[in-house]
Amino acid sequence: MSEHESAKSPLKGYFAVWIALLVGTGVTVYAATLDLAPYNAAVALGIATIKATLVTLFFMHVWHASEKLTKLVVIGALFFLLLLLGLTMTDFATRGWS
Amino acid sequence: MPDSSAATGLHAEAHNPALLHHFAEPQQQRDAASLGMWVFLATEVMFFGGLFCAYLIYRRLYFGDFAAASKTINMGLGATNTAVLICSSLTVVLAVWAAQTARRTLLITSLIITMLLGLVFLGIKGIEYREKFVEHHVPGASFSFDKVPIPGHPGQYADPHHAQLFFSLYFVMTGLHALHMIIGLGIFLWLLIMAWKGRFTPEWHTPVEIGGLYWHFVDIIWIYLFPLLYLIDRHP
Amino acid sequence: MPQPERENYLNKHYGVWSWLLTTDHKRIALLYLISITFFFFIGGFFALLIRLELLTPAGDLVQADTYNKLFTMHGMVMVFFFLIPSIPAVLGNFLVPMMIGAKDLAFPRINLLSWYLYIIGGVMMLHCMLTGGVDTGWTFYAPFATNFTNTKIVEAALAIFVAGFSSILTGLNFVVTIHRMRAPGMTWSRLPLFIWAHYATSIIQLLGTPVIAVTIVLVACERALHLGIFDPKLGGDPLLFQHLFWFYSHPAVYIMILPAMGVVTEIIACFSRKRIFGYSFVAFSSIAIAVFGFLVWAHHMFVAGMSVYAALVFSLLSYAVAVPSAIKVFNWTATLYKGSIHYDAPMLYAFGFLGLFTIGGLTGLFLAALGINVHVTDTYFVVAHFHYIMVGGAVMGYLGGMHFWWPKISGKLYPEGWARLAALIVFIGFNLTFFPQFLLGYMGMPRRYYDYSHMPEFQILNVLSTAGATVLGVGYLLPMIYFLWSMRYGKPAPDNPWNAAGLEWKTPSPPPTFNFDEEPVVTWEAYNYEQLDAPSKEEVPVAR
Amino acid sequence: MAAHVDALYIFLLIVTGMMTLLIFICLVYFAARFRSRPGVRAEQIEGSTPLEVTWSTIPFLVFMVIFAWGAVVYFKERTPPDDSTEVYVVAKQWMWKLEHAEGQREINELHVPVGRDVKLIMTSQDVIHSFFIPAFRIKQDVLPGRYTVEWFRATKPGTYHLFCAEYCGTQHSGMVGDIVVMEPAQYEAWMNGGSTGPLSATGEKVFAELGCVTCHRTDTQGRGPNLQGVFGKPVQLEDGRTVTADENYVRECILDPGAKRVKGFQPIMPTFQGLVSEEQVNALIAYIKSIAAAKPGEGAKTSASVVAPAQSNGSQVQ
Repeated sequence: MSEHESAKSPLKGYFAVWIALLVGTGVTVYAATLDLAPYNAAVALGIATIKATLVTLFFMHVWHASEKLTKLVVIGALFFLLLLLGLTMTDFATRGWS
Repeated sequence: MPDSSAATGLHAEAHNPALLHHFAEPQQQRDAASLGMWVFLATEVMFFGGLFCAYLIYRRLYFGDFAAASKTINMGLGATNTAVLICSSLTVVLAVWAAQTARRTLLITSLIITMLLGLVFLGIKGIEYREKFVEHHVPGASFSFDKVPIPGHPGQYADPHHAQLFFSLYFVMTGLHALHMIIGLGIFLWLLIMAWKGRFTPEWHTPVEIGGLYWHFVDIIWIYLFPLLYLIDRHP
Repeated sequence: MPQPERENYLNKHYGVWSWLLTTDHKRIALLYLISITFFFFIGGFFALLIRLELLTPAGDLVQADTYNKLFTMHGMVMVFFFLIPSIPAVLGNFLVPMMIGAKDLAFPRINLLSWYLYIIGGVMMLHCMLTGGVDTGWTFYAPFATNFTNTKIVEAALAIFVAGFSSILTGLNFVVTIHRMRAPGMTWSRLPLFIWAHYATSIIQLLGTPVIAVTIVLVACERALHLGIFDPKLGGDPLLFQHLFWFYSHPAVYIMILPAMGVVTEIIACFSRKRIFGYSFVAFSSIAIAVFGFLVWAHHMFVAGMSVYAALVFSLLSYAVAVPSAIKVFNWTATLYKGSIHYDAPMLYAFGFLGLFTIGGLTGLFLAALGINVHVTDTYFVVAHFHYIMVGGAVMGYLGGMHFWWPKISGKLYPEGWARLAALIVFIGFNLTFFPQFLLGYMGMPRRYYDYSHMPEFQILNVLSTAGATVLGVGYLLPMIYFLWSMRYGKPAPDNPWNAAGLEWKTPSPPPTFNFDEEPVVTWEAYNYEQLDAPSKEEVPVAR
Repeated sequence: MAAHVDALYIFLLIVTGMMTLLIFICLVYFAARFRSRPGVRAEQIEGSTPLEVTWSTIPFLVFMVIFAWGAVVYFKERTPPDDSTEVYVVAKQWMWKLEHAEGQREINELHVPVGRDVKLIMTSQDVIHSFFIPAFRIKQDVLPGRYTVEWFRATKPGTYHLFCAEYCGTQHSGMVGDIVVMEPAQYEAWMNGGSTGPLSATGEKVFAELGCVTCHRTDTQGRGPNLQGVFGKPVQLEDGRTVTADENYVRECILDPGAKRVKGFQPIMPTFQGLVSEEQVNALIAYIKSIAAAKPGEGAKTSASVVAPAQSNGSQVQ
């Protein structure tokens, strides 16, 4: 894993991501105190997803260090998770339309 | 347990003691280990996925009561916990980098800091649980949640049953997350011992990488738990 | 020709600890074989009691709650402790490394842990059975299981929780092994289809089992603290339980049938001396079944109070998942065309599988059609449908596989005559048991009834079904007897008794501890029967 | 109803029968024709993509036909006609309690006239049951805490089995009953035998007893909304959503008033959860339906005409 690390040490990259994550947390907390009515949940989940992708890509070295298969496993897991959430929602969302 | 595989591994390739007998060369073993961990993390995604699905549906059904219940949880502690976990993710990445570049002191210090941050996280979690216990918000017989207004609907009170539903999901999700955190601490303790004995070399430091992947995953779960559970409806 | 007493995985180490602490995938496979056969006969015994009870309309063999416990335990033991582990854990563990030319699975110690988890789960289930059992049906639906019964649900659920992890770890081991440890030259298109089937099974085991693990955690919390997660009076929704339960339990039926498909593919190719028809289509249909299997779970809930539009969506998707299975059946039949077919015992089981799986699959179409599902769901039609797939498909495949690879596993040949007789008895007994249940189902006899004295007209078919069950019981005893007999008195088996293609036949049987004396290099295509049958080489003595 | 399902069943039987026959003939023929004969070697056939494509698209098209037909039958089966007579069903652990709109109460028996659409509005007091009449090919799970609906029209007089199809405990197999379909004349005779006045009358009595009338008045000064002419029509809620006032909504308002509060009214209605039995909720809903037709301000016409017996009839089994 280490041989094709970028020439200069990746420390700068890690600290940048770290700062971004902390800022993200702050923004989420601040956004929650605003009254965005319907979009509150969407904003919160959006920021959380950005943070999660940051951690996955850089901290877990999915961005450049690992090979195609790891990316496939990550995307596959998310696909099946969305499957579970999405198809269950088809039932609960359409229950009122009798 | 007699490590029969290590003994029989010797005659295969003597120079690397850590190479298990049934792998052709170290790169294959490292790839196998990291693929194994990634696939395990996929099962964990589905494990927490089931909980998120239950939470999503009940939040959609009883939004007002969930908002009222979520308002009683201490947001400040939750935010600090998130920051704590993010810092621990940073120290984990440093540890992995240190193992790659044979910086033994940095490796050991960052492992220790990670474990300390993990303990801080569990401490804050303990304070939160005690707070809930004092306010009788722990689901079960002693649960009481009457006359709590629903945010945004003055005069309307939350239904105690639905609030208990929120708290049972809250305790199950954060409890399982804390359990995974404890397992993570166990792994890092074992990593610390092996690092102390100097077992990790730039060629072979797979356990540190694997431990790092697991820790980052536990952090990602918390990154989603925090907004979903704590920040439903915080505007005044 | 007498085999010189050569060192192999059976006689390399001796003593109890060499078995209980082994990390050799072949020994772990045998450990699984023993524990699975034990649970198979417990489940089978319960099945016989159920059938005996239904001989007479009035419930006079056992009381109501005993009957309820019988069918629940039959369901739980058979599904979680026999069908799900059977082919992957026994034949899969033994053959996956050998077929791809590896010395062992990627994580041998995790493989041993997986067996121990299975045994711990099994012991918990046995203890739960002996101290009162569970009477909720193997599906332990929400309001009844969580609030209206005080039988030992939490203990049975935790047993399944632990056994679930054994299944996850086996899946994990297989995926990593198949990806990382193939012998040089063993490209994906040269892999035997048995490996493709197990790869698809592992995907389901990995992505499905955790969801039922979470459901069990929620049920345990609900029962321990009366939280109301699924209790409608406290705001919970029983349908949510059914969604989470069936999200795993439907793909679980594909965990049970896919390995059997893999076994049958190998057997049909070998005994018709032919390459499989449309190799890539059969391979990708396994993966398609694994992925589509996750889209269709709510066809178990059409009448459960789900919204009409969701039922539409799931019915449509259920038809999409039927197509890959149809492709496989057509390809198997096409493989027989212009082959030179031998009728050894494994081939009889493969024919049995083909016939019964076709009927099972097609009755699935009845159940997926919304209009008919309303009438036939929760009746004996459903019971017959899934027994045709599970017993007609998975168990036939399992027995076929056991016969096909028995020489490789034990180094001994089983008695061919007895084996063909057993195959015939199983086939006849099976059809006699379950075909009448299709008629019973359409006539409207509901499931899980211990006393149908209110509708005596169902008795004749039930008597037929019970008669079939006894024949089936005898049919299952025979293989166990002559397999054990062959361990002691069987003729020693040559390396490749069936002259089959595949890396596992290139090594002596029983194989040495590290499977291959020298590292195999694969230079030939998947099913190269033309090279194997080529007259130029001296004809390998095919044992009869 | 049964005819449609049977037609689809027979169609499917033919299709799958042909498919099974096709495969079995191939199996037997290939097995016999290509037996291994000494000297004859198998011919290696790689496979043919066009053949594969054909035998995956053709079955898929056939499946789509079956799916569409099944969906049509399902929709017809799931949408009860508007004018059907209503029967309230309460499933309890191991018995069916049925209640006609006209007030008859029955246990495990349902008398219906021939040729009339009957709509069953069902709920359960404990676990999930399932109302299954094999002869009419209908089945619908009965869920606790919610109404599920099922309908049928009997075309031939006779007695038909009624089963509980969802496992519900020890006496699950004891929860059987009969649907007695009678000629209209016989039905009328049976009706007069045990009538206790329409369910809506009992509903009106309960409406008064529980003090609902103090807030829900027929004029506009009431603290609660005037319920006349409300049932079946859209209702504007406090948080902006509009909901059609169907059985489930009325039931939720009784048991959990805060959930969907009507626009412009204070949330002072207490919850009746645990204070009111399932039968009383059914009666209240029947009453609110009965005043749906009345114009606001005009006295509820049912209360004047019926002679409400002072005490509910003897046959009520609690």
